[in-house]
Amino acid sequence: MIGLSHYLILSAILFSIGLVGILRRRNILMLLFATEIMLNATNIAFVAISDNYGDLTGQMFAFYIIAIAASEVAVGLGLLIVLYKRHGSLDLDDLASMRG
Amino acid sequence: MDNILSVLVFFPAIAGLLGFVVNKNSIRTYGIAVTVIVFLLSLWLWFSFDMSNAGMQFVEMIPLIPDMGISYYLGVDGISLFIIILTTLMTMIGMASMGETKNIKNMIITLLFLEMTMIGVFVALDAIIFYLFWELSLVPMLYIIGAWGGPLRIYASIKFFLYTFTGSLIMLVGMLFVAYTYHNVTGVWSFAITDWYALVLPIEYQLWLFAAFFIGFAIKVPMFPFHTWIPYAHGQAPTIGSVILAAVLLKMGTYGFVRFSLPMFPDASVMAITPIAVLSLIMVVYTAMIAYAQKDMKQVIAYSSVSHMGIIMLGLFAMNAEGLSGSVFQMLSHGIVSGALFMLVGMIYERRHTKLISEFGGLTAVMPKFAIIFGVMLMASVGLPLTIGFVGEFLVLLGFYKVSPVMTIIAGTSIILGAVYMLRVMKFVFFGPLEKEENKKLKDLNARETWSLIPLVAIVIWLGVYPKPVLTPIDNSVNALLTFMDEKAITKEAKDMIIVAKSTNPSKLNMGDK
Amino acid sequence: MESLVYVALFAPFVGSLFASLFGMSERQIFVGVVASLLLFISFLASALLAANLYITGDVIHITMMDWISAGDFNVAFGFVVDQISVTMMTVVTLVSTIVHIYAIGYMDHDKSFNRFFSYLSAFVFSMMILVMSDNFLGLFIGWEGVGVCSWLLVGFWYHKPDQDRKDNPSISPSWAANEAFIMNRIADLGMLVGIFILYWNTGSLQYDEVFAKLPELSESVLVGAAIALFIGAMGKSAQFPLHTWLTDAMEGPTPVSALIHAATMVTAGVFLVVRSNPLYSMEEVAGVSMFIASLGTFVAFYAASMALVERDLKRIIAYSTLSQLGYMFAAAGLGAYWIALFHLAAHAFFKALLFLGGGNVMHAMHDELDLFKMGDLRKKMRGTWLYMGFASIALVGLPPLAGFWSKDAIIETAFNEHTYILWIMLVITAGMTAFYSFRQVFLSFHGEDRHTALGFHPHEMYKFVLAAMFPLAVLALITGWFMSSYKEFIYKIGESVQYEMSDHTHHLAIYLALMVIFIVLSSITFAYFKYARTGEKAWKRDEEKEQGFFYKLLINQYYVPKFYEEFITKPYAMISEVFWTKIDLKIVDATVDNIAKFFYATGDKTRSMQTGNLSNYLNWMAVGAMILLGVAAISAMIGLGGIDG
Amino acid sequence: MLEPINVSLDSLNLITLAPMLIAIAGGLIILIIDLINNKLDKTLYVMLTLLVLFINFGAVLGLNVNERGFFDVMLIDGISIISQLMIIGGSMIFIPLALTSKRFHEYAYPEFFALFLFMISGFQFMVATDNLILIFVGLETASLSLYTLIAMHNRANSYEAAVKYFIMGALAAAFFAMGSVVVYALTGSVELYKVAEVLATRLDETGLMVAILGSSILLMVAFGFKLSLFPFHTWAPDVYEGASAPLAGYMSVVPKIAAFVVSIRIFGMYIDLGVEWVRWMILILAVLTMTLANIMALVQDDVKRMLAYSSISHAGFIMAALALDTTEGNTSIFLYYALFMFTNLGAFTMLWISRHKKRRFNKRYDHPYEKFSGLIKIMPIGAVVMAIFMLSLAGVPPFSVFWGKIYVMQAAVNSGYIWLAIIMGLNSAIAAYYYLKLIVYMFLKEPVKDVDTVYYNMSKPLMVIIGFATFATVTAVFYVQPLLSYLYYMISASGY
Repeated sequence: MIGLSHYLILSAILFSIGLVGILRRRNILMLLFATEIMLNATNIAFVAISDNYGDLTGQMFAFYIIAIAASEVAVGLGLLIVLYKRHGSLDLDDLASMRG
Repeated sequence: MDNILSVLVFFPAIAGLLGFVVNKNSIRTYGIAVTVIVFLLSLWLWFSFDMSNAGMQFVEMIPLIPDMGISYYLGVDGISLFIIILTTLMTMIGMASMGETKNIKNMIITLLFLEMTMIGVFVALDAIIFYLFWELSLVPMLYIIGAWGGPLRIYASIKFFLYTFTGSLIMLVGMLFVAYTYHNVTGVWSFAITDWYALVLPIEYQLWLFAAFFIGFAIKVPMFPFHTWIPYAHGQAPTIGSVILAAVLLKMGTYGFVRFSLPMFPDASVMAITPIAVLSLIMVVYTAMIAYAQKDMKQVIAYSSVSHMGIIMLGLFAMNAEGLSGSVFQMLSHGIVSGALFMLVGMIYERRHTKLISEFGGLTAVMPKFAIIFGVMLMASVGLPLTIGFVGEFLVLLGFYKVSPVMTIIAGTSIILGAVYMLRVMKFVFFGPLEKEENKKLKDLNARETWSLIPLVAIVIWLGVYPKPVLTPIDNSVNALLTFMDEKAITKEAKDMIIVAKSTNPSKLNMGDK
Repeated sequence: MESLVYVALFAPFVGSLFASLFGMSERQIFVGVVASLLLFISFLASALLAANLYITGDVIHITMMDWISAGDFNVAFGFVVDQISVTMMTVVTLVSTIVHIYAIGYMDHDKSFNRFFSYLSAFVFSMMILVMSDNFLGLFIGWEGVGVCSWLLVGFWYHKPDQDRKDNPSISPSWAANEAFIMNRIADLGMLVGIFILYWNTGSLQYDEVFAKLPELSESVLVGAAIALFIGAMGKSAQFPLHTWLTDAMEGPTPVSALIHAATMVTAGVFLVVRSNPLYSMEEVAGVSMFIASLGTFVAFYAASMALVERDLKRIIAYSTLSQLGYMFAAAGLGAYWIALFHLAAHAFFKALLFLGGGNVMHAMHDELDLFKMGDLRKKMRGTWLYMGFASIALVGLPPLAGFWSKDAIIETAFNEHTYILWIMLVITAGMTAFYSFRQVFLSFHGEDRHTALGFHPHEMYKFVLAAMFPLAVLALITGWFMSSYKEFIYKIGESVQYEMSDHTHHLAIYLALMVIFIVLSSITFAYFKYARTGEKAWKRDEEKEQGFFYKLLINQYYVPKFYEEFITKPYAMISEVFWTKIDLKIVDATVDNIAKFFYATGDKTRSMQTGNLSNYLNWMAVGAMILLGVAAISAMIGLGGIDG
Repeated sequence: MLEPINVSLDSLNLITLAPMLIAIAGGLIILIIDLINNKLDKTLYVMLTLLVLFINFGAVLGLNVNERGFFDVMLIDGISIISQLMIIGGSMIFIPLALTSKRFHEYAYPEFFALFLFMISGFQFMVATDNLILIFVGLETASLSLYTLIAMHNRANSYEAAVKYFIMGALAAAFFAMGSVVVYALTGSVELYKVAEVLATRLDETGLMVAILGSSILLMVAFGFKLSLFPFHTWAPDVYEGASAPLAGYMSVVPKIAAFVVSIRIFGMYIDLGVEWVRWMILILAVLTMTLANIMALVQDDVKRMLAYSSISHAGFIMAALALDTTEGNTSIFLYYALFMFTNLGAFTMLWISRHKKRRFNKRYDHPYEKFSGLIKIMPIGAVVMAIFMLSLAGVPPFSVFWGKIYVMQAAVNSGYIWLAIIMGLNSAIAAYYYLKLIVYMFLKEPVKDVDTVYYNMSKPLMVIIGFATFATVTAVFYVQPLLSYLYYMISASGY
């Protein structure tokens, strides 16, 4: 039987995967995906907990997160396109003109 | 005119603002006129001052931020009265004698603002207002040192600013804590110093607070080992900067001790006598020796300043009227004498563009007037009787002898060491053969220079021969202070140490009006 | 009478101010004349006061105005004219007047003529304050005032360059002036401490009030005050070890040496001890008094020994001054205050005369002072020769001149007190005094003419100058005759100054005196044979002898100045330099700067976390989360956290 | 049987939503106008925005204290009102800065103004609710708009800045979401007042502490990022540098006010519950932030970057007040920001007027210190004004920030955190150095080159703004009292 804890563990694993992705990846696009994974991990947790409590708030939150994730992608991709046009690369290491 | 103090504080500042309009060619006259007016106002203050009243006079009080207990609260007593007059006098004379021509307009305006802040410090009776003027006074000084100074001027000015600023922030925390304690006891927020006087603090609090205020004041005085900013500040500052710095700004530190530390923390003050005396002795002896090793005339006077401030510090902690009155008097004397000495060095610097002792020799032959005035100031500086320098120094040593004979003897070496370094300067600058070609063509003091110095010479002798008009009001307030401290002290040691003069008339005394 | 006090006091001051008005202008004879006249007025006033006091016995005590008052401390400008002060006033104004007149001639060619009179009169004014004040602090004003005037006058020829100690033991006038001032300051500190002790224990500084309370004070206080005040006296009266400045002070113009460094200022120390006689005659401070007497005797001997080999005319006289001051202290220390004071007065007259004579020689020899370059001057300077010879006879103590009476009384006192060691030393010193005094007279005025060969053409001093010196000669002769009436005069002060020889001593006195006279005469004879003869047997300089140990020791003043230089002056300069460059700059200041630099360097290090690379930034966020976890865990564990309920 | 949904309009209390709706409507109107005529000048849009903000301001003023609305999601308490007022006030100072004498890329687009208004509504939502969902929505709305606004500056650095900010913001958003999950899992609610109630009853459970630990750390990361606390501050210097000067000044004040309000609501709740470690976490972060940011600011070569670090340090300063969790502490946050706002915006505006199209002084920086060398000779009044701003930032009385500073320090002392007050004092001293450095350059050094072009970007509206900021900075002492009593009243009324 798949219980609440399974969902939560799955969520935690997904969150960690996303986090590791954020920390290790060098391509900005991949970073964007990694944050999406993390947001989705929270979605799973919200929905599972919501189901557990029999309360709709969690699911509402999940919907909002989905919506926000979508707009985030929209803005993010827009930024990345411009950046790519300018720099010709999406490598993180090329993006360090400001430092110190 | 009840609001004369506000007028004194803000008149220079407003005049400074209006000064932006005045044409560059006429600004010097404008500046002198303004400072003369301020000086006359301060004299008026003196004449309308009630000599028999030891408490605060001309009190003004306007609440500014009642929720925090901050108010615009001014007043003078016998101690601050003369420091204010000293401030206005030295600003006026410094301005009149100023030989600076570069950016003269900025200089004059800055000086006028500086005068406001200095007077503000001495009339403020609200801790925050005091702090406000205290900090604000750093800014014009920073500009004066930094813009008209020598090659290391930027380093010197930043060092001056940051050092004092750091110390005063610790002091600010102390002030906030006092206010908090006051609030705990009375339920009212107040930063009024006279309110704080009423606060009896436990010993532990007193010690910590004393330490916090000490850091703020000691850096300003400057006490050993916080004194190292001053050789740079003096060494780099233009003449007018050094004059004001030595004459007035350093007094803020010692004044702070009188205004805050002593009456607020009598027990801690008594406990601190020995440590402070040791530091003062180091100041007296060690900096006097350093002064002897200097190659630059101005540095000699700068270090001698520190040495003399050691004597003042010693007097403050003598805990008897002789020492304390002497100390306050010595503040005035040091202000006038070191101010004049810096002016003199500045005058020679303007002629030769060097202050190195080795560059001179035999100047008496070409500049007799200069040599005479320098000689008078030198003698006042080494504390010759019948000059202003003797009265304070003698009273301080006399007063401190009651506390510790041995320490007094060590401090007394200042009359020897002072003579040693000052006479060395005199000998190598003014005596001996006139050898250097450049020196042979030096011109003696011109009329402007002479007439700006003569009032100082006159004061040096007048107050040396007849210090009473100044000493009596100081003594009244000091007696009131000591009586108050004695009553307020909670430990027996403190009560034993604080000596109230037998001649004190209790009916005349009141600390503050509230 | 009160106005006379003010006249006596302020006439010199007016003279000084008057002269200073012309301080920067050309030489004006009338400046000297006016100053001298004013001094003469002061002298007349003093003399009238003395006469009045002698006749009526009324001590005049006036308070001019308040000076310093703070707390319970209260000191006014008050003046007292009693037997002690009036003695000093008369002596001071008299000698000063003569020296002033003398100086008109002596400083004739100096372009700073006016300035000189300004200083000299200022000195007299300070000296008058010193002797007339009715309290210790007023005395201290004068004390310091004469110090400053001495500084100004010793360094009068400030433009002379520094020389090596081998060429000129005093280095330069300005150096000597500074040395004098600083050494006096060391002693002044002692004096101040004495004042502090007296104030805090008696609550006053006025003589009568202080002395009235002395019996109530504890022994330690009395001894402390006595020692401290005596330290002050040691400096002003150049007692060992603070004596080196006096000989160096001979760099000043000769009238200055005559007035300040022989007749008046240097006796201020003796005056102080005499003035404080109620203190020094307390039984509790007998030890201190004994020490004063011993030190005085030692200095008398010590200074005389150095004079034996000295070649410099003025320095010889300076040593003799030092030696005579020793005599005075010996008398004062033994309790014979009035004898000390009497010797002080007598000494003032003959020593001033001697110095002024020396000034004439110097003037004639164009400032050359080396005795070895003189000889046989009496033919060209007969008047001076007579004066100096006369003064020397007074100095060595031959009857009936002044020196005999006063000095013999001191030697007698030493005998009377059964301090035979002191007595023997004082007697020997008397012999030495006779030798060096006449060595100097014979070397300069007798023997072979050594100066003409060196191109000197000496000439006698102006007539009016010689005339002005005449009163001094008279006084040197007659002062001693009034010893007993002076005794009667001063005894009125009170018991503490009274001193009588025991009957035993009284009987022996004549023999003791004869013995001293014999020793003195034989010394003079010895000096005559050694230095005064001409022709074959004329004195020749013996270079070999000058290499001897004792000779070198004496000529180098027992190496004391050298010692001061090596062990005080130089180390002081060195330590000062170390304090400045090593401690102040390298430690104290560097600490402050290093704190600032530390923050700056930390900033530089920390900023490297700001790599600009987004990946690092994201890692920092993760690190931050870990830090938070750590903080939370630790604070929960150490009990800061948890639930406070 | 399903009950018919019956919502009474009165219970919705729509007035609570009015301010945000006004802002959104304003943004939409701007977009519509642009659709109709795309040749209109930026001045129109600036004034339109300003008008919208005025109406918005009025709407906020009209709100009653302590009301809930819109299904109890909206919470109009004291701090939400004052923070909204401050947000709008800051925005009103900011928006006229578009009226420079030179043309800049972003202001040519009406979208800029629309996005700006949307962002404001986002901030308003953040502060006017205690529902985590709405906080999240507001936060993201505002952030996404802000990323775009930064990027619109249209320089290589701005893109870099926007991307950095964006990615880190996305990560922070994920942390916030995860934190909310934990809170929700713990209490079954995302409404903070309910969360507090539930937690209060279950505080003795050990397992609960672990969960609280998790949630507080996750949320702290998210807000640490928003408030630029060490070590989450790394974006700030780069973003401030990349953004245009006014926007950087704006970012150092307005978003932080919003984030502080949320922080007060969340972390204040934890501290109120007695979870002491949260207090310690905040204190340590605050101390680290103010100190490290200060010493990093010491070594900067660029004034704007220095101001960025200084803003971080000021945020750390304020964060410490939050940890006190007293009414005074919370009041001091708002007082400080109210006073800081004028000075800081003024300082950034001074940079803005000296902004060149090309970098003339340094290849790397727009505003190196050298640029301000001898400014007193070139434009004396400008130099004096800038010096006043710097002194104010350094905490020299009587300028505005000083009063904020002593109030914060007094609050710390009153709560017994004297060591904190001393650290604050010492930090102010360190900070004085870098502010002074600029003053030294302006007053004590000689001009280097291109002297005539320093006030390149000057225009009348900018002068008005600077004049206003200067006036507010200098005369602070006279309005601190009314401001303080208003803030104190509002905050104590809302129970913080």
